[in-house]
Amino acid sequence: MILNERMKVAGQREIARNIFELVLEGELADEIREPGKFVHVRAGETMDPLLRRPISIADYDDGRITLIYRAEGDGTRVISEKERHGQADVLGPLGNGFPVEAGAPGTKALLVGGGIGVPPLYGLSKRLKEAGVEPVHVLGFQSDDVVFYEEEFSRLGETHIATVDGSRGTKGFVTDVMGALGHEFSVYYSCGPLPMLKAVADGMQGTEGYLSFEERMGCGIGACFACVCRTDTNDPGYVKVCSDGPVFKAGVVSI
Amino acid sequence: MILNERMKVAGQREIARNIFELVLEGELADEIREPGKFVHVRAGETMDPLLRRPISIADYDDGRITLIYRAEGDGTRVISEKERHGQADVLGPLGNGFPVEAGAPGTKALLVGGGIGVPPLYGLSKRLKEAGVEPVHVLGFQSDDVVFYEEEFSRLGETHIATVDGSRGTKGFVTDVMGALGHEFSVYYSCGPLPMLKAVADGMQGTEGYLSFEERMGCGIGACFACVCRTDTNDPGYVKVCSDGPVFKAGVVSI
Amino acid sequence: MNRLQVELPGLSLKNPIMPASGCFGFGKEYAQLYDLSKLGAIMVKATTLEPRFGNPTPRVAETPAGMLNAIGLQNPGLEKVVTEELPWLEQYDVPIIANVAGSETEDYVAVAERISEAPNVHALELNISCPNVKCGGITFGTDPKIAGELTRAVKAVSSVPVYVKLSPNVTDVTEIARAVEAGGADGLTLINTLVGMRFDPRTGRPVIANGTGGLSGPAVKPVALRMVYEVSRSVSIPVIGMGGISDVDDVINFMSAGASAVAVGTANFVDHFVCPKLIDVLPDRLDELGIGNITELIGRSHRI
Amino acid sequence: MNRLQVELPGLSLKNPIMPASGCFGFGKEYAQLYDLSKLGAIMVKATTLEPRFGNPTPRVAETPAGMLNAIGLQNPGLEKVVTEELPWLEQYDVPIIANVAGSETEDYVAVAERISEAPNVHALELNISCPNVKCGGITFGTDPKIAGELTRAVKAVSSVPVYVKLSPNVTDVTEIARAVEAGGADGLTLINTLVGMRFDPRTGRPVIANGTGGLSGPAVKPVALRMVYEVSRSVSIPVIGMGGISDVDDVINFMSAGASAVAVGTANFVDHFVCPKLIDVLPDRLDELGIGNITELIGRSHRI
Ligand SMILES: Cc1cc2nc3c(=O)[nH]c(=O)nc-3n(C[C@H](O)[C@H](O)[C@H](O)COP(=O)(O)OP(=O)(O)OC[C@H]3O[C@@H](n4cnc5c(N)ncnc54)[C@H](O)[C@@H]3O)c2cc1C
Ligand SMILES: Cc1cc2nc3c(=O)[nH]c(=O)nc-3n(C[C@H](O)[C@H](O)[C@H](O)COP(=O)(O)OP(=O)(O)OC[C@H]3O[C@@H](n4cnc5c(N)ncnc54)[C@H](O)[C@@H]3O)c2cc1C
Ligand SMILES: Cc1cc2nc3c(=O)[nH]c(=O)nc-3n(C[C@H](O)[C@H](O)[C@H](O)COP(=O)(O)O)c2cc1C
Ligand SMILES: Cc1cc2nc3c(=O)[nH]c(=O)nc-3n(C[C@H](O)[C@H](O)[C@H](O)COP(=O)(O)O)c2cc1C
Ligand code: FES
Ligand code: FES
Repeated sequence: MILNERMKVAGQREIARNIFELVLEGELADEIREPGKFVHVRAGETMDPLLRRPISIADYDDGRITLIYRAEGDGTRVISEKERHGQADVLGPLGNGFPVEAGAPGTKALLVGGGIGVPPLYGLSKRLKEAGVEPVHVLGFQSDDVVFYEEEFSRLGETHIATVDGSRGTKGFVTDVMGALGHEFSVYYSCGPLPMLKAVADGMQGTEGYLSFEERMGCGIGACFACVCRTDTNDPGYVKVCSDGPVFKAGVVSI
Repeated sequence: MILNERMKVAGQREIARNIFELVLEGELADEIREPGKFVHVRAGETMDPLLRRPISIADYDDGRITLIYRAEGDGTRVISEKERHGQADVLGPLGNGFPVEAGAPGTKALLVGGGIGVPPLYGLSKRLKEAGVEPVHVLGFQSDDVVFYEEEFSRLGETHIATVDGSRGTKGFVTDVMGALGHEFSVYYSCGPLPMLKAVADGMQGTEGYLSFEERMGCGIGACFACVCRTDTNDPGYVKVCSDGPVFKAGVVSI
Repeated sequence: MNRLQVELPGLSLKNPIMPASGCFGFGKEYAQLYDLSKLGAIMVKATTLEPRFGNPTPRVAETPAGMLNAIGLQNPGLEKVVTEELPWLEQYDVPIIANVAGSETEDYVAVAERISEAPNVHALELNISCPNVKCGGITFGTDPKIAGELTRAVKAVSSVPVYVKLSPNVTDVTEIARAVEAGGADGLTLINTLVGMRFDPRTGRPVIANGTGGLSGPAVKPVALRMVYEVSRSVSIPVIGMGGISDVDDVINFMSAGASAVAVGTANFVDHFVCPKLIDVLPDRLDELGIGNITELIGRSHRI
Repeated sequence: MNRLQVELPGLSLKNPIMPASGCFGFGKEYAQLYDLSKLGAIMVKATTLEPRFGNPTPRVAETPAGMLNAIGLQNPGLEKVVTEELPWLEQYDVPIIANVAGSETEDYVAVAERISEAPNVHALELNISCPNVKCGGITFGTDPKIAGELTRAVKAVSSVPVYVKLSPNVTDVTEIARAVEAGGADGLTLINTLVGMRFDPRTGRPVIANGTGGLSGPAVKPVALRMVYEVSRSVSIPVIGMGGISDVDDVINFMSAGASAVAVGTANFVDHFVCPKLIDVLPDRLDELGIGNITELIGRSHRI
């Protein structure tokens, strides 16, 4: 069920430059059935900033959710000022997440994330591992100072970092790492900027894959048609990222 | 000099129902030369609420100012959420305050305040006392639960409370108390709602008096002509509350 | 006696609160959140004769206390709306106001004729004011003569009362209001969105793919209130007011300005439960203000 | 070479930032806060032939991300402006743009003729768009023919270039823009305020004593940007853009939309040092965006 809850701020910290990890407590956490869903967060209490901000659920557990986000614009900056014991107005869980069951136990799954597309892969990786699937992570960032959760991912499985400027891990893009992996994957999952999703899907052609998309949102629940993407099939010819996605099987959304 | 300073919040507490006492630290405090001036406070950091809120300086001291205000609308409610160690964006000191020197040492001065007009009288009373003038206070409130600073005023001089519903002190208006005082005053000072100012000025005809006015403000410094009041004289026929006032000699502003 | 009850042409409203067109789809999504029967009415998404995909994305952008949208009237088309969306809504005890859009008079007429026959459609809302579509749309809403003629043509075929939705992007909104009243409109709804833009400082380009978008939300509320005030004083048909409504005092103020009921658009994205909340708190607020029946509010600013 | 320098008819601006008319008086108050010579120019308060007291109070009200004002052109009148206010401003190295208002053509002409002779007045801004005065004002700004004629009459007597300030309360702002261009205007300034209202829920009455007021501030920025974009594409005289500007990216965006310089109004009340701050941060922001000279920004959205 979708709840609108004033969740309690259990903690917030800056884990990389302008990247914040926010832990929230509330009943909403117990409504989450799969990784990759998102929540719609109201930044302040006044009319500016006005719209909610969609943020992926990076991790969830008994009564808690973790969000990891970049504080950049007006809304996320306000969110980043929330302090322990404060509250956050959250709507969720929203959308459809990653199908964990797409990975067969005993096989390997490839998880490819870019920048602020990395967070939802963390919850996914945990669930895959629990389900007996071995996660392999390829995480791309701009530079060393915005890399986060390398250790957390490493604890779950093989983890490769790529940075555009080479200041950590492989210099270049996630695809540069992917080319040299030499594993067999039964499934892949990816979240990040559109060009990255395209490159990943191209590189993984033939393997079952799931991609998580971003679009500007209004309502976040499917009512306003702000977040549509064209599909390769014709009826109705589009999907809504917020309610049909954000995760789609590779090949559904035209990219 | 008028400063625009991010003052440090040294403390904030609710001293009566929805009435807050906010203590701020900063250089601005040392620019204050007389009681009854005001500051223009920005509530939040975003564009809503937009305008600054004019609030009288209730008290000032080495490096500190005290504001006492009612949290009622959108802006003051945001201000009331400021916590110790936080900051407040303050412009001031602004306007012209009460002339302490109008009270001759050894004489009595009458201070009449109503509701959120009471705060600036506190700083005034302190300065009068320091100057050897004996302050007598008549303070009017709606009801018992919004009375504040009775003790603080009592420490400085004779203090009478009137409440509209009779739940504390005299039942009725400040004028009901004033009628029965039986002192001689060399000067009177008043701040509160317009009908009260009018009644006070009428009752004190013949005595030198100073009244502090309120008007909706834009700039707070005299540039926008939002806060004009008509005067009884003709050239130019008006005053600006923000820069010519808020305190005017009784008789200047038409009421 | 229900003190929130308002009677309007075709609409017996148990309360004056309804979601605005385009902000509530055809109700399905919000039905996951609360019982739609609670609402005074529902203004459903604009329906055109043929299905429309709408504009390229980004279609929305945030602005100070507001948002821009250029959805471009995406909708599944008349056929699907009449055979799927509206029948689904019949399970709720709530009158539907069908928002009718088109590129030419014939489109409007065709949609109006058919959609007005749906059993739960109690009124039409003629959308002559959408700023986000190339032909038709806004030109109908800025020329009094054309607006009046379109109203007349639609009235001739509609089986239910016709409300005309006015554009705020005009020099004199009362002129259009009077023209559509003369054309036979049973009521008016206003305001639609103001045309606006936002730019990306890095590229220098508009953020909305369509270039311009429609501005809505609290930012436009002062303009909406002024137009509701002006229009309600210059016509004798009822007005449904909207534009930035998000709290109970907004409802009070729009009605004081002259609205007989109100619609809530953008606020549904900010607080998804805003409509039922407003309905719940209205009686208490009326008590505080010493108002017995909500209809006493309507146009009270004109009387003082 | 000063990379912030902009050359406009009559105005050699050391930077494109100036306070907007009515938000800065005649400069005296802000001169207590910073050196006025820092500014690109100053648009001083509207001047009318006779002194005006203006409207009753309350004259201002806050709205979401905006404010309403109905000052009513209060000013000390032409005589005092020319003999006291403008001479006082001569101590600063800053061109003055005199905002000229009136009720009839003759008033505008009389003020324009005399005020344009003041040595520090480098341009006039014809205020044909003030929504807060009973006669004149806004009607001049909503009728293209009248606007064009007034421009011609004022041009005939002015010793300095004439900019015309456009109202946003029109169906087609480009129509007025073209009419005043044809009337001989040397430049345009826009937008003035949008007409709006706010009500008091307790009384049901308007908060502003005048009833309606002019809406300004960040709330109107999307409308202002759209109009600057539209107008700058449809005329060949320069545009000074304004409406809700409060940060450096707003300056960038107005110039990208087509403005050659910008004015800052309401933001002066929120951050009294906003103008000098914008001037200080502009070069850094240009660096970040890879822009050498600020003039490269002007209308870049039209080129992509
Ligand atoms: C399904 C989904 C999941 C997301 N998960 C995460 C996450 O886990 N961590 C994270 O850091 N970011 C995530 N994002 C991106 C995040 O929503 C934006 O970075 C954020 O909304 C920007 O807000 P702002 O206040 O910083 O920027 P502003 O510039 O103030 O935003 C203005 C408006 O644009 C929208 N907007 C701006 N950038 C984006 C964007 N990239 N995607 C969608 N809307 C945008 C905002 O929501 C707002 O409405 C996700 C986006 C989507 C759609
Ligand atoms: C010189 C001066 C000194 C003041 N000193 C004090 C004080 O010491 N303590 C105190 O509690 N109040 C004081 N006030 C009143 C105080 O400014 C208002 O109560 C406050 O601005 C209301 O803001 P809000 O956010 O609660 O209300 P909102 O309704 O959100 O305010 C909306 C707008 O109206 C203005 N406004 C609303 N009420 C008033 C008012 N009574 N006077 C002026 N502007 C108003 C606000 O400033 C704002 O611009 C003073 C006013 C003036 C002019
Ligand atoms: C995303 C979005 C889509 C809209 N779609 C329509 C529409 O299809 N038909 C219509 O008449 N109005 C449409 N509108 C306008 C609203 O119905 C309403 O008139 C306007 O948004 C002002 O109200 P608000 O400020 O409460 O949103 C839309 C508004 C938004 C924000
Ligand atoms: C209090 C106030 C007074 C104004 N007075 C005038 C005026 O005298 N003449 C004029 O042309 N514009 C006047 N304006 C309009 C501004 O110059 C400007 O066009 C408008 O406010 C939009 O800019 P902003 O959003 O930056 O304030 C006034 C605006 C405000 C807020
Ligand atoms: S955000 Fe409204 S439909 Fe997706
Ligand atoms: S508030 Fe601007 S002149 Fe007083």
